[in-house]
Amino acid sequence: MPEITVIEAVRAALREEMERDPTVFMLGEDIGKRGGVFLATDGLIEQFGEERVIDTPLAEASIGGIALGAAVNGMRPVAEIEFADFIWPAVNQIIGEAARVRYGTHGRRTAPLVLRVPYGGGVRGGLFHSQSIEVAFAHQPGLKVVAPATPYDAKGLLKSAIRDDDPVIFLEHKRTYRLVKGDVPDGEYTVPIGVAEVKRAGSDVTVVSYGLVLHYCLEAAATLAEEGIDVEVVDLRTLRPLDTDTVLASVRKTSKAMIVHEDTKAGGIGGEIAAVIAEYAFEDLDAPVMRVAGPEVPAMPFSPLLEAEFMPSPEKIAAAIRKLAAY
Amino acid sequence: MPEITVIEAVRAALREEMERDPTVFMLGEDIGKRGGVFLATDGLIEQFGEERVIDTPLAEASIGGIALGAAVNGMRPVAEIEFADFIWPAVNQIIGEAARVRYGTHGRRTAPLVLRVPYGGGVRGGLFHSQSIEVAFAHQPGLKVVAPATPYDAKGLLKSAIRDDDPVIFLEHKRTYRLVKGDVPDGEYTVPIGVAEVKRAGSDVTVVSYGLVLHYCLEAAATLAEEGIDVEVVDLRTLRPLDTDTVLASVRKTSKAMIVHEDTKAGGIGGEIAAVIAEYAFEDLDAPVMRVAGPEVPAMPFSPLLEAEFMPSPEKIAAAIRKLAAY
Amino acid sequence: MTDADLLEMYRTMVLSRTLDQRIWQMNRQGRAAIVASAQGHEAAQVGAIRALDPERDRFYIYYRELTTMLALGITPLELLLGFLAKDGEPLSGARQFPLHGAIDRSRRDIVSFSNVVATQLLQAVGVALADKMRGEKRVTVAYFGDGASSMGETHEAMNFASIHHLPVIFFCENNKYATSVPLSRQMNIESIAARADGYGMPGIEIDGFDPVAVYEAVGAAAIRALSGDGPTLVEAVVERFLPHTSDDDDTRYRPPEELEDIRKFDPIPAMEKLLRSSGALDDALDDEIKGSAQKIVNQATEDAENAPFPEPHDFYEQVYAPGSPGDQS
Amino acid sequence: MTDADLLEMYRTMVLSRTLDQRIWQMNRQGRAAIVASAQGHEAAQVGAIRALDPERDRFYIYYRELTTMLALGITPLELLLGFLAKDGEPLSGARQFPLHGAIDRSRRDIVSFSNVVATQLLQAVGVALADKMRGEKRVTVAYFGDGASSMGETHEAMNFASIHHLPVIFFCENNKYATSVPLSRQMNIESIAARADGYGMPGIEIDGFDPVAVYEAVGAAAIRALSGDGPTLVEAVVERFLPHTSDDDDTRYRPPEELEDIRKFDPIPAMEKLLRSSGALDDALDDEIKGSAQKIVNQATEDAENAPFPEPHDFYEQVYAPGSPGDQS
Ligand SMILES: Cc1ncc(C[n+]2csc(CCOP(=O)(O)OP(=O)(O)O)c2C)c(N)n1
Ligand SMILES: Cc1ncc(C[n+]2csc(CCOP(=O)(O)OP(=O)(O)O)c2C)c(N)n1
Ligand SMILES: [Mg+2]
Ligand SMILES: [Mg+2]
Repeated sequence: MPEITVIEAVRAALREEMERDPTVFMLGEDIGKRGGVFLATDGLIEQFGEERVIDTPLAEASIGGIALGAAVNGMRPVAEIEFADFIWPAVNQIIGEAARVRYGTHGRRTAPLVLRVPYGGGVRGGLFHSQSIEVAFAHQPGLKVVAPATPYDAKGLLKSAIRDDDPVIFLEHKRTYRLVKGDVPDGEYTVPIGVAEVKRAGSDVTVVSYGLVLHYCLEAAATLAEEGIDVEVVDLRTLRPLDTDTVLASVRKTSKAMIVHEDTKAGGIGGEIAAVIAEYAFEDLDAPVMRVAGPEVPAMPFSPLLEAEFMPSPEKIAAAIRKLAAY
Repeated sequence: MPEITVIEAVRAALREEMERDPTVFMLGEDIGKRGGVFLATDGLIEQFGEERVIDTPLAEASIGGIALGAAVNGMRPVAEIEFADFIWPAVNQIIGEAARVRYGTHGRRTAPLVLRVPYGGGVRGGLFHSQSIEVAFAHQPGLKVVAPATPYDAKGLLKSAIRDDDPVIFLEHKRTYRLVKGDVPDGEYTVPIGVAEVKRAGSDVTVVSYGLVLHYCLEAAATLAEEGIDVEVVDLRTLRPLDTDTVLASVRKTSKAMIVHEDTKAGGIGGEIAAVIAEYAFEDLDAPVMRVAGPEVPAMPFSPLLEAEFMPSPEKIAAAIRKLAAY
Repeated sequence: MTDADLLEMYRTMVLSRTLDQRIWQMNRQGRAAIVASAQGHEAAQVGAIRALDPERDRFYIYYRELTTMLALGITPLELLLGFLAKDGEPLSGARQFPLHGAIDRSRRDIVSFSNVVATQLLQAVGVALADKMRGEKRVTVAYFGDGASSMGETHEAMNFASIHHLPVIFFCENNKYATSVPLSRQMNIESIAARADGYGMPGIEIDGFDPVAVYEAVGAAAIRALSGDGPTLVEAVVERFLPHTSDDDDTRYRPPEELEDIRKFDPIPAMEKLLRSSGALDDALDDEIKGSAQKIVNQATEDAENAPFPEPHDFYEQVYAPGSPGDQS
Repeated sequence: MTDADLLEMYRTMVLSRTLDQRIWQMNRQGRAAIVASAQGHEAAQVGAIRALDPERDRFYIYYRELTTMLALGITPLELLLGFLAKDGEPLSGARQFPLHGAIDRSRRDIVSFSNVVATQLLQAVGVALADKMRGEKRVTVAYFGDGASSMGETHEAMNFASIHHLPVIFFCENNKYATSVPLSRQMNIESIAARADGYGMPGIEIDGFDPVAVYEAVGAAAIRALSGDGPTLVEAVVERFLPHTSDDDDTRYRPPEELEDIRKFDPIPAMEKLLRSSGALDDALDDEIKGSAQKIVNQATEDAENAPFPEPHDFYEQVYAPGSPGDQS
């Protein structure tokens, strides 16, 4: 099994799906000769031509709305939003329209589109190149929202997303693109949407996370193992629909739960997970459900010390788990 | 104290604030001679002229962006989005920009604007005239989000919103406009942003809610009182920043908590409230934290039986409280 | 255009007007929840469809397209089921407002997902892009009002369609009002068609009371689209004879003289006169056309009123694909 | 325009180029995180400011406005502090990318809140609306690139400004690329100025390498704005001499011949030649201008490098108004 990066996994999934299915095509800004600003589509225009790898004008509403129209008309568009921060002009077409097409036509039309969205911080992106935008989408029934953390999951989930018959928001954490490496088999495989995975088994505390900071949770768990605290780390992988079974099974085992995400806390995904635990695992809980998340400021600042202040880190996470374990 | 409706309270607040402060002006679709589709601005163009009551083109991004520009340049715009369902084209300017102006300029510019947003269902509005849109806004630091349920609160909070130095999303539940009546003093008063209110004191169960269904919770509480279940009903009134003190004080007293909202459940505001309770009132809880909320469908259907299936009702709420009380 | 063509257009216009009046009346009686009337738009709508191929082409309509729907073969009963939110409604299972949803594709490609103004334009462009990619020769028509021209998405749709020479007709029914906002507060120009230049496509303004003029303009646009030359903006200038919807009161914002003026010319009697003067229509035929419209609408009304409301048994269906993650049905 | 005016423009252009080269070099050495260069845009930017009043007018810029900033009196040191994200940076307290935030209003009304392309246009229109409501005679200039012309918000901004005759200048620096996407994939027209017609405002395309032509066009637009006649679209055609930003590699998408071609004409040597031929510039003066630019930039570099990064002590400040609900500072 070759070891590759997250961005390589994304690129491989795109290429293989375009080879497999002629209705798959790509649209977005700078995805052609430029190969995408993160090089996710590097080489695709050379292989598939500019008919199937379309450089759009600088217009995100277009990317959302045209992908939607093409999806309704039998294609499987994979659209790229250059940075998650620029997705807002597209939400009218995604949250307002794509999510409701199937329901609002009683199944007479469907929208099998994928919106790939590089998101997240820790990349010196400042206020407008670091955003976490999952909440607005994960709240909308009709959408599926996927957020892989590893190359294996990125490739397998992107293939599932492209083959899915509903609109999928595919969140790629920018900082993982080149940082996170992992084994990925050469052959064909998919990872199912809607299924979380225990990335590390443990008995003392359950930590639920996703994306970049999932890796920080694993780092923290490794540190704490040396201190005798045995942490189970659950990777959500999909944010809608949530795999509450896996989360609850873990909490029932450990009796202590913490949710960790980079996005700001109030109203973040962590609230939903905590609520599910507080409702369905109440009798099993030995301690308050705790959250580690981004601070209540509008976005991540640019200057290095300010950015560090925003980001959850393995140390911050370990400190919080220590407290919970000691409760 | 005269008894008035919610829409009359809104209109009175707008008129009084425009009389008080010449920098307050209004913009939106059909707010001029038409008086707004709900008549919130009825009579204002006659009193203040079309310079201060501006009918915009059909363009929500404009409403958000122009309000923002005017706010940054010393005015206090009060913008109307005709229906919450049409707010998505404006979020780029509101969530992306207005929320970050103060932080991103380190206080060199500010955005004292109000976005009035008629929202919610139960009005035969179908998929695109019934939406609850609070989640995306309540999650964004830099914004304030207000959602009054009564004429008194609507008037007092709208005045506070207009005088506030930060961008405020002011959510008006359409079904309350003419349905809900209440006493409102003639003279000047304001209701503070960020402060919840116990609308009914009780000792057995805490129910946290806001907007239209707050009234359904009160109805359910009245029914249950006859059955010997004493329900405390907390009206959040502000969704950001949350008044967690009032919520927690109530839960510490009753030891049982339920959150009720019309918006769909997964990722709704209820998750955040439940998480706060599960973290900070854990030791006080005698039962799981429960939620009653809209179902996991993309939006509220039009046909009457389908719409009824979506909406929380006093009966559904009472049934859920009965279960919680019996836990 | 033959007399037979003109007569068929006349028949559709009469049927549309008859049905429209019935629906408006039912709303006033509290029997239909909300209605947007097509009265004043009939000539433009019927003329446009005449120039297109209902089986080949794709129709991204908006809420004021009652005549378009009839011209495409959707029946008065089906439409009335929609207005009454009854079971059997063919667009959305009565989940949506009247005229919203989509017709089974096997029958017609008519789509109007949403009430959100102008969203259909970008979607129509995406639809046409897919056709072009597959080499299918079809026209996609994106219908919209003058109000929709102000939306940013409209700009983006026209720009993209023109860059890629897509087979789209942007068909604007300019009735000079976006609800209560007159053209003068919507734009600082006289004609929306003038915007076409800025996208490098042809734009033409025509009298939307003249179905033949509309037919010709749309026909030329269709030829251009099918030849791979790209989109056209067709602006049909019409009048909105009634308030914006049944929830509106146009006397609040339209001066009485204006309200009187706009009713002075009505394309349906005008068409009648034209057909009579050419000898294609006489009293007997006119009576038959009007009488049969009345009969059809009466029967449809009765049937629609007798139909049940849909029960919520399939409430959770079609949120996600059957069997797919998240499916609760 | 006098020789003194031309000389001052030349001085600013030289300073801008010197500083720009330094910043680019610092990025290449890993000392500056991200840089968007103004090289190729200097003449257009300096010409525009020359026609405006820095104290009276309002400037809604975007990220490529290094020369504009210098022409408005922001110092090389201040700008370098921004590029290095250091304490004392005058726009955002180093919370933002270089050139993003706002200058204290008491000094200049320069705003560039965000990296999100085209958002500044609607905001500028709102700013101008406020000025008009208060009867203040000021011009608001909204700067944008060719790429931004595709965004829906740009359409809406121009439309609203024209309806209300607002004192706005839409100043487009068309360098023919939105990152890697050439004009031919952005629009099916040759000139962005041609869109102005569709809004009922004047549009003018000018050579952005000619600062005097830009000065004249912007001057005329300013007179129109101040007279209450409304907005103007000014399109200055320029070249982007360097990749989109320091993160870009333009050889991936620009043919080698093109990359060679665009450097053949450079407005700064051209200006030097012009001034020399009129006798306004000689070797001594030119040496002084270039030498002093070098000295200023060297000193600023040293000072900026020695400045500390801001500590997070005020991290929670300015989320909300001090003392207001939600304030955590
Ligand atoms: C994005 C959006 N904003 C506002 C509305 C509310 N609304 C519905 S129809 C309408 C006016 C539309 O005018 P126009 O496009 O001219 O069509 P017409 O009704 O005149 O045929 C408005 C403002 C909406 N549906 N969508
Ligand atoms: C809404 C939005 N989409 C995408 C981007 C990413 N992006 C930044 S600059 C740019 C190109 C802008 O081109 P143009 O407007 O021509 O300005 P130029 O850089 O050429 O001066 C893109 C695509 C963005 N910042 N905002
Ligand atoms: Mg209209
Ligand atoms: Mg450019």
